[in-house]
Amino acid sequence: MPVMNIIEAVRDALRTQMRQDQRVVVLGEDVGKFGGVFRATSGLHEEFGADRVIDTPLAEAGIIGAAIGMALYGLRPVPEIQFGDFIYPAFDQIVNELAKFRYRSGGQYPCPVVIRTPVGGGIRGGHYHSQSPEALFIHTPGLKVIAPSNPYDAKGLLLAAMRQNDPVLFMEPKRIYRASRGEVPEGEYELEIGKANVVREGSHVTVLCYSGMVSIAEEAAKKAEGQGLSIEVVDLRTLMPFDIDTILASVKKTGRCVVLHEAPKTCGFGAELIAAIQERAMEHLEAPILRVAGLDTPFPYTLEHEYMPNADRLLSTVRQVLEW
Amino acid sequence: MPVMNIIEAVRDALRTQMRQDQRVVVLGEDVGKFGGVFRATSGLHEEFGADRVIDTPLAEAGIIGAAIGMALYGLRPVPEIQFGDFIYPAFDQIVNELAKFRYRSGGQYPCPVVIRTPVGGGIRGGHYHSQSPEALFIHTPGLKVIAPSNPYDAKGLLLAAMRQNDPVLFMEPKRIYRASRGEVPEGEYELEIGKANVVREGSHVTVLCYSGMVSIAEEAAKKAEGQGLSIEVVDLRTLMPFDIDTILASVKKTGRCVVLHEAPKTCGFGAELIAAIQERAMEHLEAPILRVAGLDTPFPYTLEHEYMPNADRLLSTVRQVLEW
Amino acid sequence: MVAVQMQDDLRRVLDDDGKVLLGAKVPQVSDEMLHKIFDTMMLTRIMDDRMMRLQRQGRLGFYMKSIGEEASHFAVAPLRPSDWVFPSYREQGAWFWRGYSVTDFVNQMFGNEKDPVKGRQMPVHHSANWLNLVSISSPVGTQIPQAVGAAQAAKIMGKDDVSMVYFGEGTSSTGEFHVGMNFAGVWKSPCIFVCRNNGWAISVPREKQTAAKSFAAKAVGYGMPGIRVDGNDILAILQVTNEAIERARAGEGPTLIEALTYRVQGHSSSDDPSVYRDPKEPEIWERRDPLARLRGYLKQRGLWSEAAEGEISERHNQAITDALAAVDTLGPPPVESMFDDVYEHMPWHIAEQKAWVMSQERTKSPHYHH
Amino acid sequence: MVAVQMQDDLRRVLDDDGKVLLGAKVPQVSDEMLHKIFDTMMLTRIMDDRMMRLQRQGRLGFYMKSIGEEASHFAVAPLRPSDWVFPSYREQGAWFWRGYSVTDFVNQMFGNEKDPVKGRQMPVHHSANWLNLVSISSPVGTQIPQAVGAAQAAKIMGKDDVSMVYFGEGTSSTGEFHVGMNFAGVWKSPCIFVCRNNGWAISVPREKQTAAKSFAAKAVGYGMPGIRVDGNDILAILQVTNEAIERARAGEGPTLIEALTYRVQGHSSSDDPSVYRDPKEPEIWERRDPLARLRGYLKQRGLWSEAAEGEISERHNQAITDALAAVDTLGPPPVESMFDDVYEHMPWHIAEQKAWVMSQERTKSPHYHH
Ligand SMILES: Cc1ncc(C[n+]2csc(CCOP(=O)(O)OP(=O)(O)O)c2C)c(N)n1
Ligand SMILES: Cc1ncc(C[n+]2csc(CCOP(=O)(O)OP(=O)(O)O)c2C)c(N)n1
Ligand SMILES: [Mg+2]
Ligand SMILES: [Mg+2]
Repeated sequence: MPVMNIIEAVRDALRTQMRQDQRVVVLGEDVGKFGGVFRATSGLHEEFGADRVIDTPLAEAGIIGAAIGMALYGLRPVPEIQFGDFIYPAFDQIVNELAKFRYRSGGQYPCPVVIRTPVGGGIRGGHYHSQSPEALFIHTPGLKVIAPSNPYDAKGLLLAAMRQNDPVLFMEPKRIYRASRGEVPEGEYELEIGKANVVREGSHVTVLCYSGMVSIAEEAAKKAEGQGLSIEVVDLRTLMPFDIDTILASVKKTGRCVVLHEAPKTCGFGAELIAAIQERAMEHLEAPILRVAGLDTPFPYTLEHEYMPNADRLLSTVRQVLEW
Repeated sequence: MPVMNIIEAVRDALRTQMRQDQRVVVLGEDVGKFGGVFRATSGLHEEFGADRVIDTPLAEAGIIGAAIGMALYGLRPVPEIQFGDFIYPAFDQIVNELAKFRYRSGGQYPCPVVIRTPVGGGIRGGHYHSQSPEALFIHTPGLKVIAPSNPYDAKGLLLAAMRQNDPVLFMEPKRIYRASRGEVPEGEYELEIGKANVVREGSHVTVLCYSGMVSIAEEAAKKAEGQGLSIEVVDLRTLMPFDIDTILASVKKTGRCVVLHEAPKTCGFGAELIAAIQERAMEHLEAPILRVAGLDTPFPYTLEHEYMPNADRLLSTVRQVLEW
Repeated sequence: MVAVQMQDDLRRVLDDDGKVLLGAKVPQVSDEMLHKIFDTMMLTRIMDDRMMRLQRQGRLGFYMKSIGEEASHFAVAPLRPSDWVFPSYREQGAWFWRGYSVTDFVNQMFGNEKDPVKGRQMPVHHSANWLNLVSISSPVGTQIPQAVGAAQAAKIMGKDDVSMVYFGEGTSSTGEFHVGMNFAGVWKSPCIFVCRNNGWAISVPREKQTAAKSFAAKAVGYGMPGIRVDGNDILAILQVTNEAIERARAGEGPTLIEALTYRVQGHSSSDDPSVYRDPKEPEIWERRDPLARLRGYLKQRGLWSEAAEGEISERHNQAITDALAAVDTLGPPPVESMFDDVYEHMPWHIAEQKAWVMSQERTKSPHYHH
Repeated sequence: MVAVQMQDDLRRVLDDDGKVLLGAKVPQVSDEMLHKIFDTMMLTRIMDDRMMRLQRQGRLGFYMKSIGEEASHFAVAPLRPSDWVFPSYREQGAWFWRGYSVTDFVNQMFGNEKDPVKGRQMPVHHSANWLNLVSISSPVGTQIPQAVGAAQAAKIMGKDDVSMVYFGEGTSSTGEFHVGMNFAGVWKSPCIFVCRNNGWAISVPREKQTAAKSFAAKAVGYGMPGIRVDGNDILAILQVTNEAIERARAGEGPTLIEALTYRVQGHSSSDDPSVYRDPKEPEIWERRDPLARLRGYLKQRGLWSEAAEGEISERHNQAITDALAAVDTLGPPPVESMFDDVYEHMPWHIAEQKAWVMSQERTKSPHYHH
């Protein structure tokens, strides 16, 4: 099997699906000849032409608005938002339009648009090239939210996203775009949307994580192993709908849980996971569920590694939960 | 003391502060001669003139963007967004600009803008005149979020908001704009931002609520009283920063808690409250904390009263918590 | 705003009485089409009246009239059924023209179990995918880039369908107007932008929306033609839309049409225009009524009779009466249906909420009226 | 794009060699101002070079050059200190002109403990409230309505300050451009919009941003004058901005200025333009270099000498060297400072997070470089 990084896996998914399905088009800022600022669409313009790999004017509301219209008419647009931080000019189109089209039309107008966007910090991007806005979209009924952590999942989930009929926000972990490498099957395969992955079994505590934080959790788990501490790492992969069964099974087994994410802590997705777990499995909990998350400040530049969660912080919190 | 409804209290706060502070200006769609579609600014145009009560073109991004510039230059703008549902075109200006101005400029540029907007359902408004978007803004570091439930609080908190130096989202419960009436002091007074109010003491269970849901909680508490069930109702009033001390004191006392809000349940503010409480007071909890919230669907029209939380649903959930 | 006659950049065919202006080019329109337009315009006006009366009686939650602006609705008349229309909330005539039934219309008003959108949205927020009429949403302007996307999709897929999108002059102030127009200009999308300049955006007069000389002038910024047309002159409307559709279908790109008209009544049933505008203003415009002008034209052409109009009026009134009678027998959509269509397949958390709600005591929606 | 000379709606004063064009009106500029502009333009270019070299050496995270576009930075020259400027990220000269120091500039690049914005933002995101230079943010266009708000605030407060706002031609595609321009038109705000049309938005050429004839033409849609100026001709820039500022101060409202220039280098240090554009294109523009043209003009006026330029160059290089030397002694901002300025007063939850972070093992920021 070929070895790819995440960017290559995303590109491979796009190419595979575009070859299969004439209706798939890619649009966004710099996605054409340039192939995207992260090169995720590189080569697609040459292969599929300017009609299917479309450089747009600089306007996110236009990109998503047009993608909606394209989807209504019968295409399968896969717009790119250059950075997750620049998704907000399209916020109204996403939360008031895209998410609600099927519902508000009584089921008449499905709107299968897959929005790809790189998220997360750690690339020296400061305030505006580092954000993790997933909670805003998880809170919006009608959207699916997918956040893969590695090349295999990225390709399998992106293919699945492009083949179903609901709008999807597909968040790509830009810090490890190139650093995360692994075997990726050629051609088609799909991963089921809504299924988490227990990437590492453990017995003492469950760590729930996704996107760029999975490798941090794995690093911590490895370190902990040497200290006789067994951490189960669950990669959620899909955040909406999230895989409550796998989560509950793990937490019931370990009795303890820590949630790890990059987005600011307050009102982040971690809060929902905690609320959902304690609603359903409180009797299994031997300690409070704690969060290791981004701080409740805007994302800083120089001190970004003080801002972001890391393996040490995760371990210290895991210990807190174990000692509770 | 005069008796006012919420609209009158808001108007009174605006008028009081505008008389005191020349820097306060009001801007938005239809806020001028018409006095706002809910009439919150009625009479202000006559008293303060078109320079300080400004009808804008139809563009929320322009309203907030201009308000930011005004605040930077030295005014104290109080923009109105006609319905909370229409705040999204201004989302980028609010979350990427307004919220971050002080921080990103190293403290050089505070940005004291108070955004007023009516929120919540129950007025036959369907998808787009009923939403409760607070969670999106609570998740955004740099904003304060205030959600009064009655005229007295509305005036006191709005005055306080206009006199401090951080950006505020001031959410007004439109369903009870006129129905909620009460005594309101003339002239100036301030309520402290960040302080919750125990509107009804009780011993069996704590209900945390805010905005239009407080009256629902009170209704339920009254009903429950006859059944020998003692509910403590805490009106949070400020959602960011929320009053963790009052919340913990109440939950520690009762040992049980239900959170009530109108916004969709998943990733709503209730999740944060639950996470925060169980992190700090798990040993005091005798049952999981449950939520009664809006459903995870877009807000419907005909069936809005099936969608929205009500006293019966709250009571049934309270009983579930008690019987756990 | 009032001195329409004096604006020389304005396309007109008919004078205020429906007589063809000296030297005006009358577009090719069949008698049959004229009849159908008159018939549909009558229906639109009658429906407006009946619905507004119901609203005033407290039987309907909300309504938005379009009286005085109806001619602009028939910009859709020269379209083919396969073309797409992205309406705003004030073009009832466009819906009827394309075949939306009185029954569907009325059921949508009541949000009942037969409402095509299942009681999900407020009155006047229709959707009819079988007619390529796109679901209306309240946030203004959002439909503009969407219409461009649909138009461009047709082009990409090698079809010659066009899109037409409606919006008010107030909506030209939104960012969505700009990004939609700009994309269409750059892409040369087959999209026709119809700006109904009815002078008011709720309480805000058009002078407070833009300092531009006209709304049509905004086309300059997007490299497309901008045409101002008397929005109460059905023949002028047909003329300019014919041209725009032809251009679009020929691959020559988009057109902005400003239809100059007037919002004779309040913004909606919730509005009270006496607070903010001179009650004399509408009177002037009533003299330029598009229906009366069309009637005048038909008369001159010998295509109108009192009897025929009586028949039309009676037929439509009866259809509405019948639809309303049927409404009395209809209930709200089933509570279970509230959980459908959020996604194609219901995810676990919505299923869980559905089960819970159905197990709770039923709320009787206090404002479900018959 | 290349044939600037042939565009007759373009304001020019100097030819490509810095000679005054036949019949051109030379704006009134003191020799002192010309000297200072030359001096500051030199600094801008030298700084760009030095910073880019540091970036290439891996000592700096990121940089954005403005070479070839510097004349447009001096649109701020005719402003008063009390006027406000809302920059985008590519107008270094405007900062230096207003008094921003080499030391502050360099410290901001490194985000160190002396960075005026406390290491909060990426390089080239300055802020200087003592100079009425507003904090730069990355999302493009957001500053446009903000600048209008500040201009309007001045008007409301009875002051005659004006605002000037910069943005690229790509940014004219955003909704923010539209809403800002539109508000300014309606309000007649004293705001000057400077669109640096440098031909490219990262990899997207200007033809893909708009189908309009020019960016200045967009002013029509907002009822304000739109002026195209040779953006590499400092005298023309001063001429048109003088006019615009005069109009604004006299209460006559806003102006849109399109400064036609060219992005000679990549978008930023992360960009590789060879992937998307003909490497010959920049060469043509280098012949129109604004610094060389200003030098040419000064020479003709007897205001330039090699020695003087040498002194300027040496002085600026030395200042940068000194600032860089100081940088070596400076650390990152204290970790505690990361929690300040989210709000005026630190709320409990941030205090709690601060205490927790400070109690954890210190992370050594892996990319804090000296
Ligand atoms: C984004 C957004 N902001 C505000 C509103 C509230 N609103 C509804 S209609 C309207 C005025 C629209 O005026 P115009 O575009 O001229 O259309 P008209 O009503 O005259 O047909 C406003 C402000 C809205 N629906 N959407
Ligand atoms: C809202 C937003 N979308 C996308 C980006 C990414 N981006 C940064 S600069 C840029 C191009 C800007 O081009 P232009 O406005 O012409 O300015 P220039 O760089 O040429 O000076 C883009 C797309 C951004 N910063 N903000
Ligand atoms: Mg209007
Ligand atoms: Mg550019």
